[in-house]
Formats: sequence, C-alpha cells, structure tokens
Amino acid sequence: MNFFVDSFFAAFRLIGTGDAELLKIVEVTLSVSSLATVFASAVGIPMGFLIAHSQVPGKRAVITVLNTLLALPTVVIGLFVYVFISRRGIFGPLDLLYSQEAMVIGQFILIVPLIAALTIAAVSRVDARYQKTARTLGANGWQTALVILREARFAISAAVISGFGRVISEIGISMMLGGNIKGFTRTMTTAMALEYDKGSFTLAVALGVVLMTLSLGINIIFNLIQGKSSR
Amino acid sequence: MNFFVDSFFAAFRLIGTGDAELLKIVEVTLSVSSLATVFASAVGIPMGFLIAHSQVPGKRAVITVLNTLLALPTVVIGLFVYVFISRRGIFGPLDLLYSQEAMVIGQFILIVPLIAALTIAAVSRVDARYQKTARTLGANGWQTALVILREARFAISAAVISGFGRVISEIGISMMLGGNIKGFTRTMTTAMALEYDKGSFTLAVALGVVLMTLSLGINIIFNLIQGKSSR
Amino acid sequence: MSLYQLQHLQQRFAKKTVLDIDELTIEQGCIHALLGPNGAGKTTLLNILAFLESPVCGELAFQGKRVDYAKGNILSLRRQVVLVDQHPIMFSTTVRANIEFGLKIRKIDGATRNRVVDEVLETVGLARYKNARADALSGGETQRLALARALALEPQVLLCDEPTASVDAENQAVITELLRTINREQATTIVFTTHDRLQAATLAQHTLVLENGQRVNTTYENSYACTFEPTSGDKDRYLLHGVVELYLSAENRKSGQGGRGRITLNPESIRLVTDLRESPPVCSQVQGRVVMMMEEGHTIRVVVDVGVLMVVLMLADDYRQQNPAIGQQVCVAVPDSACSWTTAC
Amino acid sequence: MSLYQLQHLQQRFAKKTVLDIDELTIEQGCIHALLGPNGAGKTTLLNILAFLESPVCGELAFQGKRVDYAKGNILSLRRQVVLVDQHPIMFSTTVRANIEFGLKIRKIDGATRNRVVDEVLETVGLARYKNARADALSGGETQRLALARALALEPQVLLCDEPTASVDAENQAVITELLRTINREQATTIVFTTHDRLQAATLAQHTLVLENGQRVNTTYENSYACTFEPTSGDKDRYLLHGVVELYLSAENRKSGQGGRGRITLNPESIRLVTDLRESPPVCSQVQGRVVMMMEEGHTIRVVVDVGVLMVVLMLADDYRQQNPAIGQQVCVAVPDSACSWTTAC
Repeated sequence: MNFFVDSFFAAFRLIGTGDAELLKIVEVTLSVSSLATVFASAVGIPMGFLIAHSQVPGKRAVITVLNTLLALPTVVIGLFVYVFISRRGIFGPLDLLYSQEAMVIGQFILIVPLIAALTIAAVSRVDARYQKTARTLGANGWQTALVILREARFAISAAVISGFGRVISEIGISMMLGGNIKGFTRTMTTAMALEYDKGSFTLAVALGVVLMTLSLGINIIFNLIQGKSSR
Repeated sequence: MNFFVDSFFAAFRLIGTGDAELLKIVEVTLSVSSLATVFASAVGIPMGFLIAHSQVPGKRAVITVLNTLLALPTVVIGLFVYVFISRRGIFGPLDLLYSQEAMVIGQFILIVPLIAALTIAAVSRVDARYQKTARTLGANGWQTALVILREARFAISAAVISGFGRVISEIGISMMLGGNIKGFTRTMTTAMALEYDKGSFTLAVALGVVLMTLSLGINIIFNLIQGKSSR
Repeated sequence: MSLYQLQHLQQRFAKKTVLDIDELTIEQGCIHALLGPNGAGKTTLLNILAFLESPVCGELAFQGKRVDYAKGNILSLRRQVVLVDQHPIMFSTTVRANIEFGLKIRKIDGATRNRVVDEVLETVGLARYKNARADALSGGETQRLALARALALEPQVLLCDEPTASVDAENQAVITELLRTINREQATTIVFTTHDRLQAATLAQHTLVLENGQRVNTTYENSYACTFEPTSGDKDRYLLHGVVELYLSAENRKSGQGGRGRITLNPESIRLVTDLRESPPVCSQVQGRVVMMMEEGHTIRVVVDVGVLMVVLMLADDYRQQNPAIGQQVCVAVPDSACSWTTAC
Repeated sequence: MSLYQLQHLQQRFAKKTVLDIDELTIEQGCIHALLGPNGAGKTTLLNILAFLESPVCGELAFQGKRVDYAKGNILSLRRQVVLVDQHPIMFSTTVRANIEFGLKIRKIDGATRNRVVDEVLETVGLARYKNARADALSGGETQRLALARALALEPQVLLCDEPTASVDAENQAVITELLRTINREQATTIVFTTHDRLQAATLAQHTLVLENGQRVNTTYENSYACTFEPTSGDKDRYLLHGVVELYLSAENRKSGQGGRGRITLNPESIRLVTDLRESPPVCSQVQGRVVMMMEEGHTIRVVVDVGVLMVVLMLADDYRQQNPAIGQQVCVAVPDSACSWTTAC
C-alpha cells in the first residue's frame, strides 16, 4: 500500500503547488461544463416553465418523454452527436469533432432534459394558491409567471446546480466527442479514466480529489438550497 | 451521410440476426448490472428504511451525506476501488482487477447511496397517518414497518429500477475496473466509447440502439411505477 | 341594485357537475353569506364570482353587463374583485411588499402606495409587522393581512372563503368586525362562505344555501337511517336510528313488507307544539327537549332533541305564539307530507 | 369510575408548550366532548390518551394504574384504545383487509374475523363495500369505515378527532348516532373533539374546553378591539370596535390618557336583563337583540347582537326567570369586574 500512500501525498503536493497540467485540466473541465450549463439553463428553464404551465392535453406525455430522456446514456449522446459532426457527418465541414465545442454540445443535450424536468418539478411544487392569489390581485399572465418564478427560485437554482454537477462528472461525452487531447479537451474524468495506469497515477489521484471536492461541494450547496426551498 | 445510414441498417441487421459479439456484450452488461443492483438493493433498502425511521438527532446529517454521495463521479469510485484491488493494493492477491467482480463492486458503491436515498424519500412520502393508524390499531414496531413498506412498495421498486438504469448506462467504473476486455468485461458503454472509431462503428451503433431501448424502457417502467405511487 | 346576476350557470370538473345554479343575484353594497356543507360548491362559486374560473355554461352578468371571457376584458373585471382564500398564501417577501403587489400592478405611484400600505395595516391592526416577513405570521394574522392586501386595492367586491374558520376566537371577532366596517364605510359588496349559521345570520343581509352545487332554501339535516314495518292499521311504524318511533300513512311506500332506508323530514313542514295537552294529534308526534334556538333570516331555527336531533324552522309569528324555551319539553308534529323516504339499496 | 386521570400533564414540541393540564378525569362508560379552537391542543390530548405520544411531564393514570411508558407495557395499553383520525387513512387494500388488520395482529382466528367484519360493516351500513378498495370510498364512508375498523377491536375507549367535521349532513347524523349506539350498547368510553357546541352539548355527558393547551370553563369569545378615553366623571368611555359604548370605572387603568387595546368580557359575569324598565343600572349597560340561545351543560348560552356579538352564560334559574326570546330587545349589564383590559402594544 505504500505506493498509494506516497501517491496520495504526491497528489496533494500537486494540488498545493498548482501544477500546470492539473490546472489546465481543471480549467478545461470547468469552462466546458459552465458553458454547457449556461446554455442548457437558458433553454431548459423556460421550457420547463412552459410545460408546467401549459394546459394542453399532451402535457403528461411530454413530461414522460422528458423524464425518459433523463436516462439517455452519455455514450448514446456521444455517438449521436458524433454522427452529425464527424468528418463524414452533415456538420463535418465545421470541424467540430474533438473540440471543446463538441463537448459543450453533447453535455448540453445531456442536461437540458434534466434542467427542464427539475424546473417542471420546481414550478409544480409551488402552491397553486400563489397563482390564484396573483391573479385575484390583478396580475396578468406575465406578472403571474414572475410570481411563480420568484417562489420557485431556490428549486430552480438547485436544478441548475444539479445540471452542472452532472456534466463535470460525466465521462462518456467528453471522451467520445473531446477525445482526451492534452491541454485542449482533456477533462478531469477522461484524464482519470485513461491516464492513471499509463504512469500519471499521481495526477489521477489529484484530479480525483479535486473532482470529488467540487462535486461534493456542489451537492452540499444543492442540498442547502433544496432545504431552503422546502421550508 | 450515406455511411451513417448504411451503418444504421447494418446495426439493425446485427441486432436482428443476433450477432454473437453483440449478444455477449449485452449479456455481460446485464449480468454485471443485475448483480450490482441486487446487492445494492439488499443493502440500500433496509438502510434507507432505518434512516427514515430513526429518531436520532444526526438524521438530517446522515441524509445530507447520502445525498452528497449521490454525486460521487464514477471515475472517483473507479479510482478508489482500484487502490484496493490493484496488484499493489490490499486485496491485490485476490486478483480482482479487470474482472466482472470488480465492476460489480464499483457499481454497487455507485448505487447504494442512490437506492438508500430514494428509499428514504419513498418511506418519508408515506403519509404519517399510516404509521399512526397501524399503531393505534395495535401494531408493534415490526408490524408498523411492514405497513409502511407496503404503502411505499411502488416507490421502492422505482428506486431499484432507477439504480439498475444508472449502472447499465455508466461507463467510468466499467472502463477503469473492467478494462474493456472483449468477451469478458466489455460492456455496452465501454464498447461504444472505445471501439467506434476503431472500425466497429456498426457494432457501436447497434449497442447504442440496444442500450437506449433498454434504458428508455426502464425509465418508462420507472415513470409508470412512480405515477402509480403518487396516485 | 344587483351587482352580479347568474342564470342557469353550470360548472363541471372531469364531467362531474359541481355547480348548477338556476338563478342568483348578488346585491351591490350588501353582505352575502354562502352557507353549505363541504363540497357543496361554495368555493367554485366564489372562483366564478372572482372571474378566476369561467363556467362551462350559463350566463353571468356583472354590473348589468354580460361577462365576456375574452382575455383583455376579463383582466379588467378581475381587477374590481378580490378573493381572499380560506388559507391565504403570502408571497415570500415582506408584509409591505405583499400589500404593494396589487398596487404596483395597477401602476400606483410610490407615495400613494406608502400611504395605502400604512392605512390598511392600521385598519387590520398589523402596523407593527410592516417590514416583517409575510410568511412568518400566525394563522389569524395571515388572514388579517390577506384582508389588508385585498383592501389596499379598494375592490368593488370582496369575496372571502371561510374567513373565520381557521382562526381563534379573538381573531374571529376582529375579522367579523372588519368585514362589517369595510361594508359600512366603503360600501364594498361582500360575499363570504361559512359553516356557521349564526355568523351568517348576524353578519349578512342575505344568506344563500348551497347543497350539491344547487341553491336550496335551507340545508336539510333531518335525515335519518330508519327501518319500517307495516302495522295492522293503515299506518306504518318507522323507527329512526333505532330509537325514535313515527307512524306514517302507508301510502308513502309500495311494498307490503318491512324494510330499511332513510327518511328525511322537511324542517319547514314539521311543526313545534309547546302545549302538550293540545287537541288530539292529527298526525304523528314525537316528544323531546328544545336544545337550541337561533334566528335564521325571517325564520327561527329550533333544534329539538327527540332521541335524535330534529330541526324545526318556525315562522316568527308561530314562534312568538308558542314561545318555546331552552330545556322545555315539546312535541314535534310530523305530517305525512313532510317526510320523504328512500329505500336502502 | 374514572378511566383516565391526568395530573399536571404537559406536552411540548420544539420547546413550545402545547398542552398544560392541571387535572382531568375521563369517566368510564361516558361520552366526553373536547371543545376548543384550532391549535388549542385537542389532537395532542387525544394522542396522549391513545398512548401514541408520551407527555414530557406529569402523570397519567389509566384504570387506576399509573401509565408506564416502557415498550412492552405501552403496547398492551394501546390495544385497549383506538383513535380515529379527523381524516382517517385507509391501507391500500380492501375494506375487509382494513378491518381485519387489527384482528390479525391480535391473533384472532379466521372464522371469528369473518364474523366480526360482517358485523361491524353491517353496523356502519357499508356491507356492500366489503370487497371494494378501501381508499376509493367517499369522505363520509371513509369516516364510517374508520369507525368500523375501530369497533371491530372492541376497544375500552374510542377516541375520535372531529368525527363529523369533514362529512356531509347525512353522514353527520349517521356518525353521531353510531357513537351514541356504541356507547349505549357496549359501554365504550368515547372522547371526541368538535367545534360544534351543539353537538358537544347534545351528544356528550361531559364537555371539556381547551384553550391554548389549558382547560378553561368556557371559551372566552367576548374579546373586542377597543379605544378608551377619560371622561370628566369617574368613568372612562370605552368604544368597542368603534360601535358599542361602555362606561367603566377609571380604576381599571393607570394612565390618565386615552388609548387603544382589547377588552374581554367574562360571559359568566355579564348579565342579561329582559325587562328594560328595570331599576336604574348600577353598572354599564348595552342594548341588543337576542340572536341565539342554546343549552351548554348546566348553563344556557345566549348570544346578543349589541352591534358586536356578545355571549352571556346564564344559569338555568336566571334563564327561566328572564325567559328571553329570539329577536327580543334586551340589555346586557356589564359590571366592572367582568372586564379585563390589555393595552395595545
């Protein structure tokens, strides 16, 4: 076990000294995941809100489809996006394969259903009396929507955070669409999975510590916010 | 795009004719994931039930820790298990690395918190009046627990299904602990992620179709059961 | 002047008719009580009067004009009416912001808003909570704040769903008096639902009773489980809840055999007789003690414990003549025509 | 014989005292009503009587023996008492299985179980639903099924939380009569909570009133918002809700200035005077109309509309002497000693 203990100390030293390769990997991961989360929120939150508040008969079906898409494996999304952006695909000329843009697209697809579904849940959990109260006090449709959004603000933030937590820890999409190119598309998860037995074990452990700290931290924030919303 | 269209047709032919390699991969995936789910349920359900019904002051903290563990990235779990079972680890002599057993262990760790957390949610959602009613009708602690379990049966089944859905679509653990050894530890996700651009694109698409069908099917069942439980 | 006029108005949810009102008028400037058991359609009616729901059919006129449910139109109608829920909900902001909400929407300027907030908080006695979180108030205070939030908008009509059902005795008195004051000082039309007949009778000028979504004259409580058996004479013996005997003409039923079912006695058709030595009964009589009397519109509601509780509605003249007292032994005369009978299924 | 005896019993949740009872006795074989506003501690008391909660301090004796909250002991006590919730919940099985649950737990054999199920379903009139899903019944039927489920166990004590609050008039009558029958035929002790004074007065032999977790003689409803101002004489002028004038001795307050607050009039100390020409008043009087009268234990509760509603509790003798009638103009005499005053904070 000495080897592992040594590796752990080396890993902490790597984190402590701010190793350039480690920082680059973390930076790539965070920037790709943040972009994907921002775009997915911009689409998923309004989508969820509209679905939750539409009165159309197919609503239940749409929600079921969304919930089903939550289970879409990352590798399936990777393959799907690959078909479009590979050199032989429709968007092949844009040369997106093995780029950060490709990863953002894949991760975006991964969490749009998640954010939309959590937004639906968040909005539905807002007591119907808020809507009724806003309307009887004279609010129009738009003003009523703002009231509901305000009451759901904690749960919707939690949805966004949850989406971010999902993308920073996913590996299928990053690997298939990013390709683990050092300094460019290498993320924490791909580096850990593919490099650890090729000699960069210390780096893998360091990345594991950073990733775990990040995702646990995010989850703690998520839980705090959830707790606040269910007050 | 012709290439992809052709690949799709070839993939469906592969599925239709019951290609041996395809079947083997699906079989490995299902047997590893099923085992992991069974073990995780055996531990997670009682754990969740006990946590939900304990009156100790630290309960909220335990639930927060569990919820936090939900976010544990697969690659972190992979690395963690690797430390113990690699040839240099404590359990090295058991020679578990790159075996189905190793994958089961990793996946077990992945979904125990999930199943436990969903069980807690399921049990907590059972109206407190069921417990009160059972007790006033003369039930002892054990009989009261059975009443609650009966009322939560749909939601608990949903928890198990959800765990299974999570493990069949995960890739980090299978890759790091299984190693993608053909006919032995190669699962649907690892095969898709690692083989598609090494010439087995048709197989990747075929696996994608099977995996998607499986996980969407599971999710539909999950949603049906959830719907039933919230009746 | 009539403010609302409803005609042949129906509301259905999931194919079930929850409201079916032939005709109803709400008078401007009056307090109306809406009485009836749970599930009778009281809340649905309030929602329709608040323009929050549109009925599936029938006509609703407001201020003499037929209500047009087009989007732009309904909003301006809705701004003249405020509904206060049974369990009012507060936006998760301050007390002040809750009251300002409706004013901001109506584009009232800041200075006026400030003045109005102070005024209405003073009226409901919550001035000290102005900057407190609105969702931290107690039940009774929340109810008063909800009234303040409504009052700030100076509505034509104030609709209150069970305004005093969930508050303690002290807040009940405060809220009742508030409703009276609002009606008196601002001529606001008020419609409120209640379970409490006394509250309805003392607070409102008009009382409407709903049952199963329909208007009725009074709620028929005199409904009893009952067995009957033929006797040798031309009367059948009815046994209410196994304790009270009634002899009714055999015409009421078809079969010659005994049976079980329910009997309902119309409280307007049964009569109270205080003089027990009165002329020989022409119809079945039961004896009991008077346990409650109260004013109900133009009638007096008298409850007699004859083994089961029996409600008799007396006209004022008849009441004065009989002059029953609480605790007094009296007779209830039950003519055949007052009874309706349903066989158990 | 006393079945329960409570002494200095307290219950607290999150440091808040919700129940604080000095002394309380529940008589064996009697029906007890528990009256009081929401949040007064009624449900908490029922939970304690059902041995579902243990009080934080104080003593509870059952059948003459001090209750020992050790695990094995409490289960056998709990099996002698059944609590029926306000909104009873049914296990998601059949009607029959719901009733059998408690019997199976008590290891009753199958033949007996069958007989008991049939009997109790017959009693509550739900025999036709024996094999139906229990959670598909209506509110009133659920309440009756919950009673049947309790009756099947032949408990010593039946505790009912608001048994008729959520059901329609017809089911109300059925349930009231059921409780009477159970008490009469099986000598089951019954404790039920209610908001309905009349129900309490007519159904129960004993009525207990709770307010803020404590036993009181009656709920004090005569609580009014009020302003006062000094006059030139030795009396202050009090104005209740801006409409009713009272002149009370200046001794009640310290400051020489006017102010605002609340005034509470003890309904047992204020008096009703029907003869308006009676001797000159020795204390402040207000005039009003009698709107309700009812029996309440050994007293008669008279509600007078003097601008606000005022409750007067009259002793039976006094009531007979004054003999007030509904609608009559009367005086309410308010002696200084009946008033308690709190300045607004």
